[in-house]
Amino acid sequence: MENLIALLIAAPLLGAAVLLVGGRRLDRVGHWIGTLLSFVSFVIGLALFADLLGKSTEHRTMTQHLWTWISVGSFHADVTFRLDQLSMTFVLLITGVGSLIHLYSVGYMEHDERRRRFFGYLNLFLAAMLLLVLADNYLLLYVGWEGVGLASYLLIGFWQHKPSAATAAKKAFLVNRVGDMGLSIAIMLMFATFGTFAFGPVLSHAGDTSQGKLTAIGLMLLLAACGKSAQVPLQSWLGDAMEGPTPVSALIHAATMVTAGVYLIVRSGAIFNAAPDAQLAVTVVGAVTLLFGAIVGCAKDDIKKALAGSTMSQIGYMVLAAGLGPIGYVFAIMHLVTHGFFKAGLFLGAGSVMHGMNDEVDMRRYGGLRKYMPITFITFGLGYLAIIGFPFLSGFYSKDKIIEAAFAKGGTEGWILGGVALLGAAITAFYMTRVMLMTFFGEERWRNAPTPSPAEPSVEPAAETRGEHTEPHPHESPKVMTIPMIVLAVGSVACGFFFNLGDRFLHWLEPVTGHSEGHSPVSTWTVTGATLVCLVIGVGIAWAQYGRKPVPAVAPRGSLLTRAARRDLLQDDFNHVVLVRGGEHLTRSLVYVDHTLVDGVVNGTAAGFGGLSGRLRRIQNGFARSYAVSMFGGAALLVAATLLMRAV
Amino acid sequence: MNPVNYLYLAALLFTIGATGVLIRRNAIVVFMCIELMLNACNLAFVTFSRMHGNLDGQIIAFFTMVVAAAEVVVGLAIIVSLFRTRHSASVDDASLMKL
Amino acid sequence: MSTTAVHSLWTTAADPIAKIPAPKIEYGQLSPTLIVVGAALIGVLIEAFLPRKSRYYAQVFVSVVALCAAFAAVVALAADGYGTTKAHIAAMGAIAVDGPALFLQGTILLAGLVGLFTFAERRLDPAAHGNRVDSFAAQAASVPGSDSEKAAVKAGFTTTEAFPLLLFAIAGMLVFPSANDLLTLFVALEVFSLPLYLLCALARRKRLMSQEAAVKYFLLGAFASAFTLFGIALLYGYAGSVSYARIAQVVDGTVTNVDPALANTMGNDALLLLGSALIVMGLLFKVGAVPFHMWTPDVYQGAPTPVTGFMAAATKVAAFGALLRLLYVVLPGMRWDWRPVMWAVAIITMLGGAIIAITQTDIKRLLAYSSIAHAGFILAGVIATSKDGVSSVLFYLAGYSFVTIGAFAVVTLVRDAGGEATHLSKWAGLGRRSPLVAAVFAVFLLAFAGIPLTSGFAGKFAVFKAAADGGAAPLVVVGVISSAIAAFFYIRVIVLMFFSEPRPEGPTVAVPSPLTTAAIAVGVAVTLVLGVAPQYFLDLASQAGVFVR
Amino acid sequence: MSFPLLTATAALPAVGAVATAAVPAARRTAAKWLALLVSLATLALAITVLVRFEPGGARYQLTESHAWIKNFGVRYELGVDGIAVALIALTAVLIPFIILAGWHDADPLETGSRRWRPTQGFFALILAVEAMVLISFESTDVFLFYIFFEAMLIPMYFLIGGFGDRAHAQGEEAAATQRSYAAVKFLLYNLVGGLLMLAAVIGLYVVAGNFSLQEIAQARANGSLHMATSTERWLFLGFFFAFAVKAPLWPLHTWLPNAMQESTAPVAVLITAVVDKVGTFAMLRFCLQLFPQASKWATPVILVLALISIVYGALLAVGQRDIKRLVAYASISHFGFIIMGIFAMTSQGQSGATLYMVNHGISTAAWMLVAGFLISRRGSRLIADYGGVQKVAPVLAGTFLIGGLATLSLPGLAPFVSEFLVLVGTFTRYPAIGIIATFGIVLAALYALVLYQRTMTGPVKPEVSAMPDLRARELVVVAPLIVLLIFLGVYPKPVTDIVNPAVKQTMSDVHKTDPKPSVEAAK
Repeated sequence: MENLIALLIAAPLLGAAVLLVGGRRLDRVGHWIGTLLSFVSFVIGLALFADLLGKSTEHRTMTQHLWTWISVGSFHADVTFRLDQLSMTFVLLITGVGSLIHLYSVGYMEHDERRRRFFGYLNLFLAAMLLLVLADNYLLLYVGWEGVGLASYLLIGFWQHKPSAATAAKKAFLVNRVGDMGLSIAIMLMFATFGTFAFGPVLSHAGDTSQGKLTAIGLMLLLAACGKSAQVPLQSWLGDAMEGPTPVSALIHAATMVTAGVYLIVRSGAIFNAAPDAQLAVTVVGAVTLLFGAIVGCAKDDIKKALAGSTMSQIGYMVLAAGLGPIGYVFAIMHLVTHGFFKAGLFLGAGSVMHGMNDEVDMRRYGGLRKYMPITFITFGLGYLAIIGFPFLSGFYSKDKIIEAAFAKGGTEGWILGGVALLGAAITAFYMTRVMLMTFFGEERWRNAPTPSPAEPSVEPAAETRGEHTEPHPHESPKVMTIPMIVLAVGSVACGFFFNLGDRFLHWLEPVTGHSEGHSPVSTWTVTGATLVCLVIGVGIAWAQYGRKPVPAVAPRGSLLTRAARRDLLQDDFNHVVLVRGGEHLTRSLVYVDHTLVDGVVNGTAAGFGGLSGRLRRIQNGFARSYAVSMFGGAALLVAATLLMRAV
Repeated sequence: MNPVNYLYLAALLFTIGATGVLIRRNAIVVFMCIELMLNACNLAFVTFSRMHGNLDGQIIAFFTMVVAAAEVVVGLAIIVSLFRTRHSASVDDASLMKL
Repeated sequence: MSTTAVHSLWTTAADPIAKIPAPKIEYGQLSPTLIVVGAALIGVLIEAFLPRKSRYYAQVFVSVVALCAAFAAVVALAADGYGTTKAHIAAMGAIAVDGPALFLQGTILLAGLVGLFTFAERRLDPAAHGNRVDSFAAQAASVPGSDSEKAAVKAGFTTTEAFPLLLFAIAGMLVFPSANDLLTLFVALEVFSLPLYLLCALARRKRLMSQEAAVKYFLLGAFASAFTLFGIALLYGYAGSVSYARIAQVVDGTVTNVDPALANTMGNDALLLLGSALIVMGLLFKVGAVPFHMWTPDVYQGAPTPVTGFMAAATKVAAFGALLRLLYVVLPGMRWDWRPVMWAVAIITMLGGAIIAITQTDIKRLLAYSSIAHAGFILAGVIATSKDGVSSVLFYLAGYSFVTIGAFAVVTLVRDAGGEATHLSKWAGLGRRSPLVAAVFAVFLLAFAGIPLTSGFAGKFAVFKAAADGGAAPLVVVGVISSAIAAFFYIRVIVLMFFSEPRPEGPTVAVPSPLTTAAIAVGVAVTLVLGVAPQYFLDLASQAGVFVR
Repeated sequence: MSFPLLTATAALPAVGAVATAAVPAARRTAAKWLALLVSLATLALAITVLVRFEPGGARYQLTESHAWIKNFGVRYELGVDGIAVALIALTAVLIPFIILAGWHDADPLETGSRRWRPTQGFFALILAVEAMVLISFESTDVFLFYIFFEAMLIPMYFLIGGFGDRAHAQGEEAAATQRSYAAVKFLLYNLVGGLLMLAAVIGLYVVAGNFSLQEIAQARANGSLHMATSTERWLFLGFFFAFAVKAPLWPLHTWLPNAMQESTAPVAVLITAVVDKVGTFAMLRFCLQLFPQASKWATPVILVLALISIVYGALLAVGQRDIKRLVAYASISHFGFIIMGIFAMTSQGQSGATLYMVNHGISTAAWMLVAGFLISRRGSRLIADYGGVQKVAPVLAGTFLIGGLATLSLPGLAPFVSEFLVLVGTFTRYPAIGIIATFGIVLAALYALVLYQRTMTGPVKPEVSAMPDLRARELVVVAPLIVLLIFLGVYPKPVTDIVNPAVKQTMSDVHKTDPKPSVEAAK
């Protein structure tokens, strides 16, 4: 059975190869090939899942060794896959959501002449992501890790002729590289410490080495996670990543790739458990990002960017949970899965809206769309309820657990983290309600909005090519797009409840991640109550602001905080001033140095000899008598020297 | 009289000749200075011969004279041809080639 | 001075003739020199008695035959073992017949032969009034631009005297390195110098420069030889004899039966030091070592290019031979006095030659300075004072002389209206015009620069190796540094020839007769053979590495 | 006496060079095909070498030994260890692609300038370079190596100075001067290095009395040949300087950008992917074997210089406006990695470095050759002159991107393996240096992607709107290289298996063992 594992990856990889090498002749069927192969992968995943369920808990880890990859001295890296409950969960999420989004894209990318390539990239992403979660050692994981980075680079920049898209893609890759640096250093540390970097030995011996080393490794892993999962301080790329086509945002930048960091931390739980300082750092990063993302989410008028902010903050929740240690791992993953469903759903909904609105993304030019696109409205709404944690929808369960766990951390930390988590819940409720209201309720602001606002240059090209900036005609999207939305909506409604029936999810994952019940200072019900209160407050404020009074079609100047939040809390400006400008100056000065100093020294020496030569040749003045003088002097010197030699 | 003095004389003549070569412009004079140097050498040879009490030195002197004569032949030929082209025997005028 | 001494002197002088032993001359062992001298004399007779038209051919014929015969004689002697086992001193201690002597004589003869080819070249200059002309003046005596010159040109005169002069020079050079007493050394010096002075004055084009070169060369040369002679006198005074063996003995203090009368002069170190310094100075002048080098560029530039080539090659060989013999046979006893001095000379010569050459704009001057730098490299080998040092120098000289003649032969090919176009700017783009000539010249330049697989590299390596072995490592370092500097201007010429656009009014490359072609071909062949498979010649040189005492 | 395989491998291209040069001017195409066939035949021979070589067998195999110059103690000694075999294979593989890529670079221009660029010469020179590179990989005699290490400069010099990009901003005249400047710079830098090495070679002879690498190494090992510490250090410096110039190592690198910028893309590849490897190879073979103590003594400084090269090269690459210069500086950064790996003195580091030489050869070839195709289309090297190419020439853009990704050592492509090995190998012994070097991978991403973004993405510039996509010949050049990159990235075992034993030997030469991990978890 374990021989199937490789096929999980092979299927989409094959798809990518065929689609990218195949060339134009595949334009017709390309998208279907891609979709088919991703479904194949999903089916294999289901088969393996069934097999896993069939087994007893302790035998639920299967590995497949393919070949020895690198072997130099004691450095040994295998291409080995490891399928256990954790990776199984991810496999299902990735292939499942992935397949749906493939399906969705068939409709969404219909008018793009490079659709084949798009599906090739999507398949490439699936393969890389599966490799990431199935790898049995950190180096192989690293391959998948950078592989998804590449895929996201290609997909963000899919509309390469838009400078903004190309820039965003590059930015995403670079920021991720910074994270990857952390991962590679972590691997080196592991090799230097344990002599290996395979999950088994490293995690089982995690306890045997010094605090310091483990903390170092942990922090490096955290850095990696920050890069991939857009956590502060490496979050800046996610907003720009929305330049990519919406399905990409849904799959990569909401459901799967961005959660890889959480996977990494949970996977390396043994290391973090033994390094409390590192854990603390994780929780802090999680908490900060949680608020950061939420605040940004409140200010954005671009529907996708608003959702991106929300993604950031939701992942903040997960990282926070993962940082809590055994009490949080399971819930981190659970929230990850539920989030995968509803956030993907929300993005697809957003995509559907844009699809119907000539790719307009500014929510201030939406409004009252519920009449025109009912299915989208309903699915989006369900996703909305799920994310704000409406009782008995999936978000409600997963988020609650995290908040509880945060309190359960105990001590002041517990209180602070818990408080932050609650606050986050409130803000989440606020900005999601805001999105909901601005998009589907209120008056129809798009009626008298001829041109896209200059504030939002990132208009998708399909619009440009069609050249319509006239009044849009909102309409519901085709079946191929709505069906995935519906499926995801169902998921986001049901899965939370399903998971929690008798703590299924907990028992499923426990063998891998381990679990311990913290002793919460406050009772579960208090937490739930508090959460609901926050929820109501958030929704209330939002309704007061965007439901009661009409929304201005042009964004008001807004408070200092708002303006800052619109600019991602000035984080980009900081990067620009410090890193970009500084870097430019550095390189420019270095180029100068290289030319004048390093090169100059050499050329200078040459010139020096030239000058010396020019001066020396003057001695050769053409007068025989002066030559005679030099001879005479020479002779004198010769004699003198000889005598001198004897003297001394 | 101590023959060493003749050596001093020879050295003196030699130096005079050398100096002449360095300071005089006229090629002929320069050349004569060189001849003077050669003759200084001859004097030295003869003196040494006398001091050593063997004839080698004196014989060498004869050789030197012959060589000097040959040099005169060649030298004058060259100098004269130069003089005829340039209408001057100044060594310093002949400085086309320099640097 | 005591009366007895006077008396004895008187009696010696008054000895009956019978007491003077008849000199015993080994004609067989001197045959190379004798052949050349004889041929030279025949050449004079030819000038005297043959009609103008036929002189050229007669002269060339005689010279070629003589040189080949002489070379054959050298080979025969070497084969007979005179280079190694039977090496001894001939002609009453005047001439040494040993390895270095024979090797250098062979080299000089071959160089002379190749040089002769370039002398005899008559295709390059446009025929004047239907007469083929070589690169020598129609009538050296006639004033440049005068009617008499025009007449001479019209009459198709050529200075065929050049050939006997060449032979005389070669004869002198053959004796120079094998001279075993100071008198012979001096005579040989003059014998090969005087013809060269004359040859310098014989250029057909640019006669003013030619004459100027001759005057400078002559005056400075005579000046130098005067110093040499004085040095000889002092050494004579020091040792009471001019024979190398005798002097060496005195230097080593192993001299027997000192006449008490000579006690005050014999072994007076002041005389020794002064004398040897002055003689060495004379030789350094001939090899063109800084600071006695200043005649080199002017003379090389002014002299007719074939003469320059021959001079640059053969003079160096002969002079270095003599220098080696002097330092290794006469003065090994005072090694510790002259080695440091030679160090200094070698260093300034290498650096000076290389540095000044950088800014040269005339190809002949450039080569002149390069030859100065090379003199420095060879000096490094001389300083080694070991058998290796000798053989490495011999090898270097053999390789170097052919490269030099070849290079100057190529220079004769590149011509424009005013004769040879020696200004570097005119060589621009030569590689585009006539790739072959440019390539050949590039090979020579690379050999000069000491790029591997050329004779230049092998020689340089041998010399530096010997020097390092002899404990002169710093000298080697200076050597490689100056080679690096030197590389710069060799490369400059290559760049000029290959990578820069040819000038519209650029020079043309004359098509030479087989003679010059042969000279160049020999140059290239030797360069490559000595670069790729030097083993045989290295063996030869190392067998010839021992001086007879 | 078996068939002299190594001699044949090196001699074949030499003969081919002569033959190619001899082809009459009119039969240009014939010359091209001849050169291509010769290079392919050489490849066949190289593969035979690869097959005949037994990993884990004797240290030097397929050895040949003949007397050459007795008086200098020089022998004609050939022999290959794993490292040499890998690099011979690399050379033999790359040359056919270089020839194919340069197919039209040396065609005389029908119209306009009277450029003197005989096609025959171009291909003959390339083959000559191949021959010399091969023999210097094969020779186990220091003198023999030195001779070809030096002689190699001459054909390279003419390749750089004689043949440049067709169209040029400031016109042919300016182009010619710049070219010859670059050529002279190249030659002088390397000549100076070589001459200093000559002094060291002579010194080595004075000390050791012969040039046989094996004899000297053995004598050093069993103590029968003792070198004074100072002597050994001086000799080491003499050798290392020459190799560092060739490699090139900061601050001796400035010749490389000029050389690569002015020469045609294939020649640039020849320089950086093939010729420069001789330098790093020689460090590994000669410096470490002949002067182990001195190598260890110099290690700290060299590592720092390598580190500077890595960061400095990458930063300058970011700052370049000229595509080829950018690639050149990227190469400088990569050479920093290679040298760092060599002198980290760990088996990972050195195996990684060797692997790096191979991979860098292939990746640079891919990247640079595509860049060359791009430049030949637009006739400009300036990045600013391009934009939106991927719209009009997607395949070209794709291959260019892959080349760039290989350069930034993306996992799954060959360079990643070697780069990571080098980093790990360095880290285990010098953590700080290892970590700083890791910044290089970020910078690599920066320059590679910036170049791609500026040239390939964005709105289509009018000048490039008519640009044709890759032609069949060009695809034949690029595709195999990309396949190689992927294959070696996924399955580098073939190379590592050959290299590891040799590296183990070198490690024992310098008496170094890998640092042990604090926790033995590997069991």
